[in-house]
Amino acid sequence: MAEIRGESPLAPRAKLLAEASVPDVLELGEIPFLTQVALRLDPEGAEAARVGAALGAPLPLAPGTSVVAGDLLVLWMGPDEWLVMGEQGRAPEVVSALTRSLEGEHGAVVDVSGQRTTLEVAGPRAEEFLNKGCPLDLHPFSFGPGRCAQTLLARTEVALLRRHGTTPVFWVLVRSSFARHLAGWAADAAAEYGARDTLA
Amino acid sequence: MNNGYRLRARGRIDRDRPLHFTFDGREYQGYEGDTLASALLANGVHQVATSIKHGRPRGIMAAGAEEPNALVQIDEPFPEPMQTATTVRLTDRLAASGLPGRGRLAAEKDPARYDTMHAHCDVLVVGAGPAGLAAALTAARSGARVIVAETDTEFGGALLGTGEQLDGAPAHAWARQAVAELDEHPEVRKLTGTTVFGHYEDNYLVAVEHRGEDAFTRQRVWRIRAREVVHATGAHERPLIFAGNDRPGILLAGAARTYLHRYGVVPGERAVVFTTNDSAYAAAVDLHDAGVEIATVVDARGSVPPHWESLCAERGITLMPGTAVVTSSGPGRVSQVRVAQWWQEEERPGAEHTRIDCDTLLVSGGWNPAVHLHSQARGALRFSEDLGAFVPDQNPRSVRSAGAAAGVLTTSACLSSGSEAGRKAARACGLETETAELPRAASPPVRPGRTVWLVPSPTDSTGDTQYVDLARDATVADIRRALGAGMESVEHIKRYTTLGTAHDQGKTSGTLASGVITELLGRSTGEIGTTTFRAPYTPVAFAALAGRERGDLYDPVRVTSVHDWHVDQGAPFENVGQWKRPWYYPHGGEDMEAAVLRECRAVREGVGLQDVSTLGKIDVQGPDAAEFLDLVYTNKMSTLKVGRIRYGLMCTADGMVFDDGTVARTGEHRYLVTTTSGGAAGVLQWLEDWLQTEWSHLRVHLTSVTDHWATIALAGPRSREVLSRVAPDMELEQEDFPFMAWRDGTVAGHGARVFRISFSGELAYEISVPWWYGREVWEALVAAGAPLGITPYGTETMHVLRAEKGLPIVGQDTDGTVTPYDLGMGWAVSKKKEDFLGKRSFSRADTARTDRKQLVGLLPADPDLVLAEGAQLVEEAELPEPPVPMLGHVTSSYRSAVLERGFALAMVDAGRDRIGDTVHATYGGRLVAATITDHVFYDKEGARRDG
Amino acid sequence: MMSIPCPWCGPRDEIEFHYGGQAGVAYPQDPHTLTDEDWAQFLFFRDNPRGAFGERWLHAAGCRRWFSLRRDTVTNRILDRHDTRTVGQ
Amino acid sequence: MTPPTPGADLPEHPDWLWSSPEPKSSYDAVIVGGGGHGLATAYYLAKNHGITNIAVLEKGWLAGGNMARNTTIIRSNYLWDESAGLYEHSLKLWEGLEDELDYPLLFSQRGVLNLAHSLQEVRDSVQRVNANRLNGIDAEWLAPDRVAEVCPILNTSEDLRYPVLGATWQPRAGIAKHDHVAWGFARALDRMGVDLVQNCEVTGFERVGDRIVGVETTRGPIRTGKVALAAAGHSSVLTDTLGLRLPVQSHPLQALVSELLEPVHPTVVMSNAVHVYVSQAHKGELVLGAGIDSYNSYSQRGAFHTIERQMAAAVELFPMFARAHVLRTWGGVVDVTPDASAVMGLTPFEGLYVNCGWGTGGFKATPGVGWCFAHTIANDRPHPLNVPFSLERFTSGALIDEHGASGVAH
Repeated sequence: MAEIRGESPLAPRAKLLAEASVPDVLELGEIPFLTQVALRLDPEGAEAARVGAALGAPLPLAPGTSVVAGDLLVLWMGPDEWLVMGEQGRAPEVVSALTRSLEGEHGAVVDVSGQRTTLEVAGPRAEEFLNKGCPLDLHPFSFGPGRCAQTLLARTEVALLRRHGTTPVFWVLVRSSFARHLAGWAADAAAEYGARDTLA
Repeated sequence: MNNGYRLRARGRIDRDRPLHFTFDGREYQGYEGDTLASALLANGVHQVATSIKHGRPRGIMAAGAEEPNALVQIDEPFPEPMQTATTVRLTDRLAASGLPGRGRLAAEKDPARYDTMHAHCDVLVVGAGPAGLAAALTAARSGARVIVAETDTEFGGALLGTGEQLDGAPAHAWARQAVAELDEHPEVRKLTGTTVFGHYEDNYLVAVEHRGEDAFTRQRVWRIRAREVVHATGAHERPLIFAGNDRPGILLAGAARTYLHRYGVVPGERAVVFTTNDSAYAAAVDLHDAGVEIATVVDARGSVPPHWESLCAERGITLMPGTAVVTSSGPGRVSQVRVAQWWQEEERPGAEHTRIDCDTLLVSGGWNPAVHLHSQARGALRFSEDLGAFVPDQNPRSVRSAGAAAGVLTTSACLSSGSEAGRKAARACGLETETAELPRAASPPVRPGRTVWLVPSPTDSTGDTQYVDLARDATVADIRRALGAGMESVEHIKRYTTLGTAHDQGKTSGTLASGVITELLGRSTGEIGTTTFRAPYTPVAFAALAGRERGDLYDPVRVTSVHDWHVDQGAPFENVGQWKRPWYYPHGGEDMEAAVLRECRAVREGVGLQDVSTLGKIDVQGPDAAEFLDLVYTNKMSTLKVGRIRYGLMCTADGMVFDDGTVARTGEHRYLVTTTSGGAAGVLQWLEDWLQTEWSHLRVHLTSVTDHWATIALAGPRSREVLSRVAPDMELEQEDFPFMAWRDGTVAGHGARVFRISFSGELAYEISVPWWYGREVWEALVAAGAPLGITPYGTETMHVLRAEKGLPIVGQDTDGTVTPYDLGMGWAVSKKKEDFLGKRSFSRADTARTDRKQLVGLLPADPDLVLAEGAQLVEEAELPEPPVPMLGHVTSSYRSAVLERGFALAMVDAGRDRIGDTVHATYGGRLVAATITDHVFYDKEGARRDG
Repeated sequence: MMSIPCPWCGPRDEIEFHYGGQAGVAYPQDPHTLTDEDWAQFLFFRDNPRGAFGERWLHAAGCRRWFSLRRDTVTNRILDRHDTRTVGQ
Repeated sequence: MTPPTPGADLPEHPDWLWSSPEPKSSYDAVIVGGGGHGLATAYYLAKNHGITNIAVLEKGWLAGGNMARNTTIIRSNYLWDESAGLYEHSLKLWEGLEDELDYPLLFSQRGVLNLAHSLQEVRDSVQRVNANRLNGIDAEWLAPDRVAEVCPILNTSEDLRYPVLGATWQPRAGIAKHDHVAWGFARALDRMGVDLVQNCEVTGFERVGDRIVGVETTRGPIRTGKVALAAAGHSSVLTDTLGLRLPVQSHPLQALVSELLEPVHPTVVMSNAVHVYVSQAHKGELVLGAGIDSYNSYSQRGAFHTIERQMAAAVELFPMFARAHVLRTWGGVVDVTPDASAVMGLTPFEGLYVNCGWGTGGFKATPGVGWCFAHTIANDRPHPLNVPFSLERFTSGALIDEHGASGVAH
C-alpha cells in the first residue's frame, strides 16, 4: 500500500485538536488519508453477492449498519450505496476489485478518499460532546458499536460511526473543505472539559 | 433593619454563607439559597418598583415565575433587564434596582458563554414537585431513560415550601430520599435550574438550564426529543380583584407560605387573610405559628371548613365567613383593609364595612393549573366549574399532565396522579412497572371554593383601581371600556387593554381576565376561553438561543487545500456561498484595481494560476448517463466523445438559466460534470430529484467528488510551458492535447487529471489532483512558473477576464429570469433534442418575445470611466420627472488592462438589435453616455485559446 | 421541529430534510403537446389544502433519498407514509 | 406617585369601534376575509366608489390573521416597476392615512435599512436603488460607515461571518401599529354602515353557470353579485370548490417580541443573507421576524430552530441584544407565489375577484391593495397598477420575480 505524503485536511489543526483533548475524558485527533471508495449497486442483484464475496463479507443491507470485511470496513450510506474504508493508499486496489466483481452490471465505484477526512472522538464524554452539535440519539441502546449514520454535526453534513471497543470511540467523517470548521467547533465544544470547574 | 423578618433556624437557606447585595443603591444582606425577593422581604423591603402606566408603588406578590409586579434591572455582575425579583438567585455583590416596566440593555459585550445540548429520552418529566417526583420514580423503576427538569435550584417543589408532613416526617425529607433513589438509576438525568419553555411537534421540547453566573457555560439550551412527556408543572395561585388590590404588602397566600418554609422569612407583623378556598388557611395557621399576628381570615364562602375552623380556634384566629375585602388603603404599602358582608347570592357586598389595620394582606382566589406546555402541545382545555379554572381536557398524543397541573389539589392526590402518569408513560414505551410505593400525606379534606372574579366595590364602581393585570396596569375599568367600544372577542379585549402582554404573559391575570369579561358580558367562562399560550413559558435571553452559533461558528467556513498559501500571500477573501475564495493578491501598497490590472495583464501576456477547487464536481455513471444528461442540459451531451469536454447550460423547467459548467466524458458510460461554486449542492440535489422521482428508470448514479479533487487553473500564453516543466511525461502539444479535451497524467509527481478548458480565452489548463496534493502541486507550478513571472490571480481577475470574452456568470449576469437565448447562447441549446428541461417554456408568449432583455456589451463614452454594477440604463441624456422608463441595467463592469478602458456587460431590452446605440447609465447623481456593443470584447475569433 | 420518518434511516429531525412540495405531480408525457395553460399548471400550480397533504421530502443530510408522506397541514402531524421505499414524483 | 415610564403607554383606543351585526340575506358586495386587505378594500369601495351595502365576512375575530401577526414594516423599495408602482402608491396612502381615518396608527417613518452581506447583494442593492430613484422612490446606497451612522448599534465590523458591506436606505419607510390600522379602518366602515360580520366562515359559492351569485357561510347563505376574496391562503381552499386553482402555497412565518426596553434601535434593519429583520416598537419592545419555514402549513406556529437561527443572526448583528429576552413567539401563515409577487384581479368566474399571494408583503401593501382591489371590483376591470398582477402571467411567463434583487420581501 502506497503511503500518502501530502497534507491532510486537518494537519494544520493537529495542534489545536491535541490541545483541546483532555486525557481520559475526551480525546480528539485526525486519522488522515483513509481509503474511501463509494460503491453504488442494486442490493438485490447478483453483483451484490459477488461484491460481498470479493470483500469477504456480505454488504450491510440494514440501514445504519456497518461490517468489518477483513481489513476493510463497509458502511451503509443508502439503500444502494456503501462506503468502503481501509488503510491509506489502498484505493486503486479496492476500486479495481469492486469494479471487477460488478462484471459490467450497472453500478458505480468511485475513489472518494480525498472527499472526506476522519476525526476520531474518544472518551467517556464523547457522546455528550457530539450531542452539543448533533441531533442524533447516540445512546448505546440506539447507536451501539458498529452503527453508522449520516447526519448533521455543527451545521455540517457528516457520517458518524461508533467503533467497537470498551470505551466510547466515534469516527466523524467530514468533507475536507468543512474539516477545519468542524475542528474549530470541536475545540470550542471541548473547552468545557478542560475547564477546571467542570472536571470535578 | 437587617434581616428583621428572618426567622431563626428556619427555611432552607445556608446561614453560614451570608451574601451582600445592593438594591436601589442600598446595601443589604441575605443568604445562599435566597432569591432576591426573599432577601428583600427578610429586610422588610416590600415596594420593589412603580407601575408602568399609573406609577403606583408595587411590591412582591408571588414567589415564582408568575410574579406580575417585582420587576428589577440587574446592574452587577452584568446588566440584564426585566428580571423578576422572585426568580433572581441571590449572589454575592449582586446589584439590582426596581423597574417601572421597562429595562436597559448593556452597552458592552456580554462576556458569558451560552451553548446547546441535544438529548433523547423515553420519559421527560417537567417539574419535580410531588407529582413530578412520583412520575420520575415510577418511570425510572421501569428502566426507562428519564429526564426530569425542574426550574428551581432543588427538587421538591411544593414539598419544600408548604411545611407539610409525609409519613409523619417533613415532606422535604421524602423529596430528598426520592432524589437519592433517582441518582441510583443510571438512565435518569436530573436537570435543576432548568425551565422547559417550549413544547413543539412530535414531543420536541426546549429548555434553558441556568448553570450560574460563574459557570463555564452560563446558560445551556436543551433540545429534548421525548417519547413520552409528563407535565407536572404545578399551578399558579390566583389573586383577587378589589379596589386597591395592587398595594405592596399584598401577597398571594401560598407565596407567603413559601417564604416562611423555604426561606425562613415572614412578610410582616400583622396580616389579614382573604380567601375564596381552603388553601389560604394553611398560610394563616403556619404564619401564626411563626409569630405573625393574623388579624382575621376573610372567607368569601358562607361557612368555614370544620378542619380549619378548629385549627384557627385553637390559635384564637378570628374568622369572617361570607365577607370580602372591598378595598385596601395605605400610604404606599397596605396599612388597612375594609371588609364587608358578601353572601354568595348577593350581587355586591354591603355598604357597611369594618376597617382592619394590617401591614400584610394575604390573598387566594383559587389555583390555575399551569397548562401552558400542555396547551402548546395542542392539548385541549376545559373550564372546571368546581375549580373555577381551566384544566387539561384531552391529552395530546404521548403527553400527560399530572398533579396540580391536572387540577389535582392535595399532596396525596398529586403523588398518586404523578405515579400513575409515570407508569402509563413507561408502559407506552413498552416498559412495565408497578406504581411506586408512595408516602401518606395528612391532607385534610378540601371543600369547594367560591369562584370570585372580582369583588364589586361600592366606593370604586368604575373599577379604576381594580387591577386585573398589575404588570400592564390594566383594570376592570379598562375592560369595561373595551366592551363599551364593541369588543367581544377576548383577543380584541386583550389588545384594547394590553392585558396579558407584559413580561409575565398574564400568568396570574389571564384566567381572571376571562372571568371578569364573562361576568361583565353575562356569559360563561367556558365559551370565552383563554388567549393562546405560546412559547416561551418564561422569557429566554437572545444569547442563550443563539448558543455557540456566533462569529465563525455562525455558518461553516469552507476552505480549499491551498487556503493557507493564499492567507500567507495576504489575499483578501470573498465569501462565495460558504467558501472563502481569494479575491486578489495585492503587492506592496497596491489597491484592488492596481492588483487586478496586474493579474489580468499577467494572464493575457504571460501566465497566471487560480485556485478553482471550489467548483462543484459530480461523477455521473451508468448506461443511461448520456440520455440523462441530454435531459438536464440544454445542449446535447450524448454526442460528446470520450476524452472530450463540452460547456453546458442547465435550465429550470420554466426555461430560466440556473447553472452552467463543463461536462467531460470520462468513459463510455461515465461523465464528470462541473458546476458553479455556489451551485454545487443545489445542482446535485436537483439532479437526484429528477433521477429518483421522475426518471427512475434511467440507470445512472451520481457521486459528489467536489472535495476529493483540488483543482488549479493555469492560464495564459505561457501556461503550456509551465505545465510542461512539471508534467514532463505529458504530451501537451496542440495535436496531442487539443482545446476541450482532457488527459490523465503525472503533474509534479502526482497522478492528475488535466482539462484543457479556458474561462479567460487564453491557452489554459485545469489540473486536478487529490485534495492532499493540492498545496504541493500549486507550489510546484508557482516554482516552475517563477522564471516566467507566473502570477496567482483571484476571483476578481477571473471575472474581468471572462467578461472581456463576454462569458456570463450565472447569478451575476443572470438572476433567474434569463433564458439561454437572452444570453446570446442559442448555440448551446440543442435543436435536435426532442425535449430537455426548460425547452417547452421557450415557446410561451412572454418567453418567446424577441425584445426581451438581452446580454450585450457596454462601452462608456469616457474610456476612463467604469460604470457601477447595478447602474440602470435610460434613453435620455437628461433625467425627466419620474417614473423614468428603464432599458436595462449593468450586470458586470470593470477596467480592462488589455482594452485599456472601462467596459461592462448589461441586460438591455432588445439589446442585440440596438448594438451601436448610445444609452445613458445612472452614475452617482448624474447620467453618463455609453454605447451598446457586442458582448464579446476581446479575441472574438478565439485565436488565443491555443496559445 | 418535526420528527420526519425517513423510510430508510428512521425518524430524524426536520433539519436533516429538504422539502419538495406536493407529491404526485408528474412531468408531462409530451410537454410539447400541452397548451401554455396546461404547461403553466405543471410549472406553477400546486394544491394548498388545509388538512391532509401528500408531499415530498429529501433526506438531504442522510441517505439522500427522496420519499413522500401525508401530513396534516393544520397540526403538522404526519399521517402516514405514502408508500415506503419507492418514490412518487 | 412617580411618573409613568415615558412612551411605555400607547394612545387610548376610542370609546366606540364597531358593532357586530347579524349578516343580512343579501349585499351588493361581499368581501371574504376581515383582515387588513379585506377592511381596506371595503373602505375604498365605500369611499371611492360609493358602494356601502357591503359585508366583510370574517371566520374568526376581525384582523386576527396575518394582520395581527406581522412585524408591521412599511416600505416601497422594490426592484421591478410593477411592484414599485403598487407599493409606492400604498406608501403614499400610508402618509395620509392617520388623518384620513382620524386614528393614531403610530405610523413612524424611521427608515428601513436592507443590508448587503456579499458582493452580489451589493450589486443587487445598487441596481434596486437606481431603479427606485428612477421610479421616484426615495432610496440611497449606504457604505458601511454611513450604515453605522444611521444605526450605531449595528455591528458593521469585519469580524462578522458575513460582514455588512453596505445597505440600501429608504428614509420614508417605517412601521405602524397593526391593530390600530385595522381598527381605524373598521371604525370608519362601521360609521359608513358597512357590516363587519365576525365568526362567519365562508364555506362555498352560489353560482349560475360561471357567474357567482352568492356565498354559503356558517351563518347561512348570502346573496350578492360580487364576491372578493381577501383571505390569503384560505382563498385557494375556497376557489378549489370551483375547480379554480391559485398558484399559492401557505407557509409559516415566525416573529417574536422582547420585553419592553429603553430605546436603542432608531430604525428598521432587514437582512436577507442572515434572515432577520428588527425594529423597536413604540412601547420599547424589540420586534423580530425570521425566514419562512420551508414546508406548507396552516398552523400558526413554526419550527423552533428557525427562531434559534434568527436569534443567532440578531446577536451577531446587534451584540447588545445578547441579554434581551424573547417574551413571546408566534407564527403567521403567508401565502407565497412562484415569483414572490401577488395575484390581484379578475377570475374566470363573473363576479369573483381574487387578491392573494402577498407572501410577506401584505401589511405594507394594505391601503394600496384596498385602493386597487376596490377599483377592480367596482369597475369589473383591474386598476392600471394591478394589471400586471393577473393570473395570466403564469401562462405567458411574464413573471414579476421579486425573489432575487428585492432583498427580503418583508
